[in-house]
Amino acid sequence: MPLYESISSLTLHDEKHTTVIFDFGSAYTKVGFAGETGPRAIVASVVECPDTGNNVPVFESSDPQILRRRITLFILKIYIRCLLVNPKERRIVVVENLLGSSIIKETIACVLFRHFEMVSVSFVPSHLVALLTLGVETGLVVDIGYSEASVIPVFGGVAILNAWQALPLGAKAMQMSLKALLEERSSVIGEDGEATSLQDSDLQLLTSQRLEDILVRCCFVSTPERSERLHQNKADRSNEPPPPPPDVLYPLSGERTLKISGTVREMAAEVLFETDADNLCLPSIILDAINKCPVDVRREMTANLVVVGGTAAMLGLKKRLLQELRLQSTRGDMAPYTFKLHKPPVPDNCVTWLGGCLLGSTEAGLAPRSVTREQYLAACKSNAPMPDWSSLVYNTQHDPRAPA
Amino acid sequence: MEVQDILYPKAQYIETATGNRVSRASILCGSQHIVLSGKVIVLSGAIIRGDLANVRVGRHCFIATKAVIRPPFKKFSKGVAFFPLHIGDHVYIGEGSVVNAAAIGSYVHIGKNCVIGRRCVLKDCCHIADNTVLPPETVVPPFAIMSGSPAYHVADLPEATPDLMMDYTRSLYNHFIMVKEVQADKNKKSDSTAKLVEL
Amino acid sequence: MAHLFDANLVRLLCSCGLMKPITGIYFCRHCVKLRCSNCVSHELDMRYCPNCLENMPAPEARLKKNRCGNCFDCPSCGQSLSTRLSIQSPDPEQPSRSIQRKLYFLSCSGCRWTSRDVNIPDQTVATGGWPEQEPPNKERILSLLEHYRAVALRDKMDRERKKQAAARVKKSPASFLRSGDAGADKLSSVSSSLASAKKSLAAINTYAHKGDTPLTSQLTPAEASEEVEGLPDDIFTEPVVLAQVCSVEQRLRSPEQQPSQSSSLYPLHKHMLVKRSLRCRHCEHNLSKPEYNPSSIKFKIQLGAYYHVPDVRLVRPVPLSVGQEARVELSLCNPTPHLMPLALLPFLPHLTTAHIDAGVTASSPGPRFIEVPTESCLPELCTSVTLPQGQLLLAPRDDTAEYGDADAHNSFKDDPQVVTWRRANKVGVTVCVTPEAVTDALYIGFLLRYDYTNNMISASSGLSSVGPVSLGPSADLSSLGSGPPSGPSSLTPSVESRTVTLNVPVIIKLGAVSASASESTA
Amino acid sequence: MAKQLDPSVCNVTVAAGATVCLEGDFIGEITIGARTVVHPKARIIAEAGPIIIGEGNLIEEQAQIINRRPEGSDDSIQRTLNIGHNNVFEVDCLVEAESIGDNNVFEAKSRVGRGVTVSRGCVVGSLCTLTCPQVLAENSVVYGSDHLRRHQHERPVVQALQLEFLNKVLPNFHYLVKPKKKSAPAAAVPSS
Repeated sequence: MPLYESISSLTLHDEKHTTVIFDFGSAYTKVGFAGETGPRAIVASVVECPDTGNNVPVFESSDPQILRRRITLFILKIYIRCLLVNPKERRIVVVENLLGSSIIKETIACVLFRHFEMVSVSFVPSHLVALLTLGVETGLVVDIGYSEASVIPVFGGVAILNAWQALPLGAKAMQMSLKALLEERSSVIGEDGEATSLQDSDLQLLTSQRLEDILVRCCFVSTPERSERLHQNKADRSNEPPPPPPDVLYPLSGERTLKISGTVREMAAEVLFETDADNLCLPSIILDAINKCPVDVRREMTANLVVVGGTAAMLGLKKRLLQELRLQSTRGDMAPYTFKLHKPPVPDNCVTWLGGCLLGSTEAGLAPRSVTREQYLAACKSNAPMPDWSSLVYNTQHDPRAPA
Repeated sequence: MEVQDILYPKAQYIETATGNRVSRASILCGSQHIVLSGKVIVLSGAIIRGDLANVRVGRHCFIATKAVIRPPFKKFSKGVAFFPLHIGDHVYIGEGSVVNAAAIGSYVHIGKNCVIGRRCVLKDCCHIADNTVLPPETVVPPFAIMSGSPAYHVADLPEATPDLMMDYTRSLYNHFIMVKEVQADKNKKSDSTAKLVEL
Repeated sequence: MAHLFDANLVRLLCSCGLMKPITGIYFCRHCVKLRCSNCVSHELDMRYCPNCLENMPAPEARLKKNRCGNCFDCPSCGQSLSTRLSIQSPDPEQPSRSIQRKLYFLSCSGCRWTSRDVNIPDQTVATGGWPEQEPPNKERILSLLEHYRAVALRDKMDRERKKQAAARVKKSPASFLRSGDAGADKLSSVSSSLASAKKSLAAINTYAHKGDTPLTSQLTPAEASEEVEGLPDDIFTEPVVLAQVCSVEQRLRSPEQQPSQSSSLYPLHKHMLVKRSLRCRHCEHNLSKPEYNPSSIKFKIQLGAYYHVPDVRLVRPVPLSVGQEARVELSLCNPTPHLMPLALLPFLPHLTTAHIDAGVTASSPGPRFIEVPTESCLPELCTSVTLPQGQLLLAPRDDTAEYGDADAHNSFKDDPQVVTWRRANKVGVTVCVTPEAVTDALYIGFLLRYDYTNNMISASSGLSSVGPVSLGPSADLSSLGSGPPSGPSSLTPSVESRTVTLNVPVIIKLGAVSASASESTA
Repeated sequence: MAKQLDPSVCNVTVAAGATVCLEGDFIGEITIGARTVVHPKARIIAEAGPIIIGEGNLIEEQAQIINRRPEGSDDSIQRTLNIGHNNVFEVDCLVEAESIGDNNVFEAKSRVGRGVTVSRGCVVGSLCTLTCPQVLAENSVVYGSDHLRRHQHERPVVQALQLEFLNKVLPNFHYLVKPKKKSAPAAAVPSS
């Protein structure tokens, strides 16, 4: 026994130096250690609800108490199942979306400091750190996640915040669209071998995970030309649609097989490119963000597009995005730009995590950006909230009327 | 919730000197190779395959209806063999579960309709949820709750599990009450909710 | 065991305000308080492989990224892979291979995946030797890491220099976000005030900084390209074979590779599990400490509430209907080896909160003690509950009772109004409940007041060298003045053990209440 | 002593070298090939026509092989369920398939419904249900609660050694259905 104890106490001391990097996402959370080349685990952001035993999304609650309880459970689960290190007395980097909810941020800070007694926590903005993975300092960062797509231009390592754009376009929107399309255009083969339209019981089988799986394995983002023709056909059936890609037989259960029609496969992702009531879509908000940048940086922005986030990995999405950007920029009164896309060194859903990791690996770079436990507790006593980038109190010293 | 009474008619069960209560409608193949260590309950329709290899079941175990206990089979470079199957104490094996394990520790709870693959090793204190499939040669560590098909380690059991299991299997035995028998009435409470064992 | 199935029926209110089943609660004998996983600190004791059940020392675990060196998981379904032997017969065409060779490959018994499926060559030894997969772009990421370390170091040196020079540059409002700029901001961040430390939140420019110190590492920035990989040409004509495309789960199992085709799946080293011990945050004593051996189910320290707090259970499900009195039978079980006087008191919210607050002030906070926020998650409780009046005695737990035919009936003079049955260390009591409205789940609550004999040199827990118990105010009866006269007996200190009176709030979920029955019978 | 099957209920033809335990349910025209082993408590029900079981099959206890008549169909239509060689029917599986080729494995508690044609080298995993009419491609594996499919490179191995072992052991413990001498039906006593 003494042997074990001496070993563990020795290493625990050593381990304290390893910073833990969290990248909380609304669908998946990426966790790992500083100094490593990729996250240790990508886990679904769900916890078991102690009352019902069902898995519930961690971050989808507005009640701060429930939110805190879920986040506590979630972080504990990550520590004991994925990281396997003592949670206490550690430095933490949390990659945050600058446009994220401040309640979630406050709660994460509270849980990390109070429940897990962390030494210090640094919140780093995801769009900025994404550029670190490329070694560049200027770029237009488009983060397409589960619930929303957000665009923030970064110039010389500084976010041009007044040019931010966001739309609720992401995997969630695609899943909704896919579900509607399946209901409308696909059939289910039952035990008798007959194909019928989807029943209520089939729709219940189409859970979020199942829709995600169909999107990832069967669907893709079509080309602009085909999409154009599909839309024409939708508006007027006399227009010939392009020949559809092959159907896919997808087993829903042992009894029922879903026949996903080829059109559904290529239409599901169209929701990202269809303009909404305000005439906005994914390419248009990117162009808007560019237009909101100062004139002299726009060219740099278009030549340094960075698309990150789990949804960006969808088959054909990046290509289509570039094509649409080129197409739409010529339509408007924009000057002709060359659009260039960066290719990060890790899969799209880990880019922001790696950015946080690169920052977290530099003790010296991290220290001035962290909040220590003492600072946090002192701030709590004086009822000061966690610093928020959007609050001018933390961003300006001289001119409180500075543009937000 | 406390364990509810289960009543059984005496004629349907054999009670051994060590307190085992074995349904006459259960199938114990090769009974000379089966050891029930005492206070074991085997319900109707359960099958124990002692003909393939030795089966040893510890004290205070409960084998529900239609469960199949079957020593696992292993192929060697020269020939084949069925391995003996050892089950620890205070083990509950749920209805319709198929157990092909090599060893089952003590305080193990196996739910309904599970499939425990060939040569699995279930350590002490683990819980297999209903409708779980453990693929062959899986090792289940102590205090794990396995669930799903194929099974994943979904959660952990509380520290008090050995005592909870002990209490549970003992209550099962104490609430497994023989009817139409004078001596059994001593323990029996007047209880209208008790149900008769399906035979 | 009953608690494992319907764990949420009977719950105790922990001192932090959360409701947990008794198996999820710990009893700190030093603070004399209930604790739960929410309000204790978790410590990882040791890591082990769930397949081979071998301990792995921490430095090795860190080196191997918490994965077992010998055991593998199936990349297709996540189950354990087993090593299979195949004997290669002498090949008549290749005379050099004239003897039999033993070859090993990995195979999954769940989904029948084998290492041969993805063309991993068979190995000649049973364990080890499997080729490892390197993350793509590893060199690039390592050089990025290297680079930013150098940049940060330079930054720090610059800052030190600036600090000495005490140069103060006023910032223009336009660059308000650019806090990484050398000057005022950097300075104030050193002053470690919370607000100013966070000014650099919105901008990260370790890279952009024009430093005075020459940089030791040079990094070529990534080049953007005009072309990206589009759709494969055959996507509009070739059917999708689902078995060849990886599911999300399969991709996320290896975060660094995220294979999209099942032909690039690669065996994964088995992830470790941990044994953890729990420690009370207030007094820093262990509440649970497992033994080191991975297959052991024993604990060196085990202060679960199950061993110290009377176990309350519902005896059987009760049908409930509005306006009709239902008799809910409960069983109470004494887990301790001491005689236990006990009473059920009405659940009074203010008393309960007093109980919690008392705990907060009572414990003397250690030097780095941080209070966990108090939770409140009480459901609405049924108000018309008639609890059994008076005090009852629970016989001590006797492990030998099973073997003898102990007739405990005579030794207790029970009030039949209170005790419906008695068996060994258990008694049955009846609570009358009159539901008032239709609901999916009716909750009742009461305060369990009992005398607990705190025996610090108890052999069973393995605690032999701990100091005397400090009684917090919450353990003091006088703070609960509104208790009924039939309250428990006074403190009876003894030489080796002390008896304290404790109040444990219990919440029971009774189930759904139906509507009509009352009207039809009334 | 001579326990035998009831000839009024079933007509079981057992080839020499097969081991068929008597304790079980046999109904209708059943032919069992050489080296096939049927454990006690199996159920083979040839309701809608004969069941012809090939060589080297392993049928474990509680396994059910049923040639079921679709509900409401004409009694006169006969359908033969052909089962190839070297298949394994594990404990408590329920197989009502259209036809079964060779070298398939039906794992414990799997269910294969009518209208499913099982080709060769397929594995239906534990607790999997396949009732949607389809043809299982060669060497396909169905596993897990999501009924995921895989294609395996090698067929499941033949259980020849296990069959050999069971051939030796089972007669020591169980009454067997005797191989038919010429065409004389086996004398019988109802199975328990």
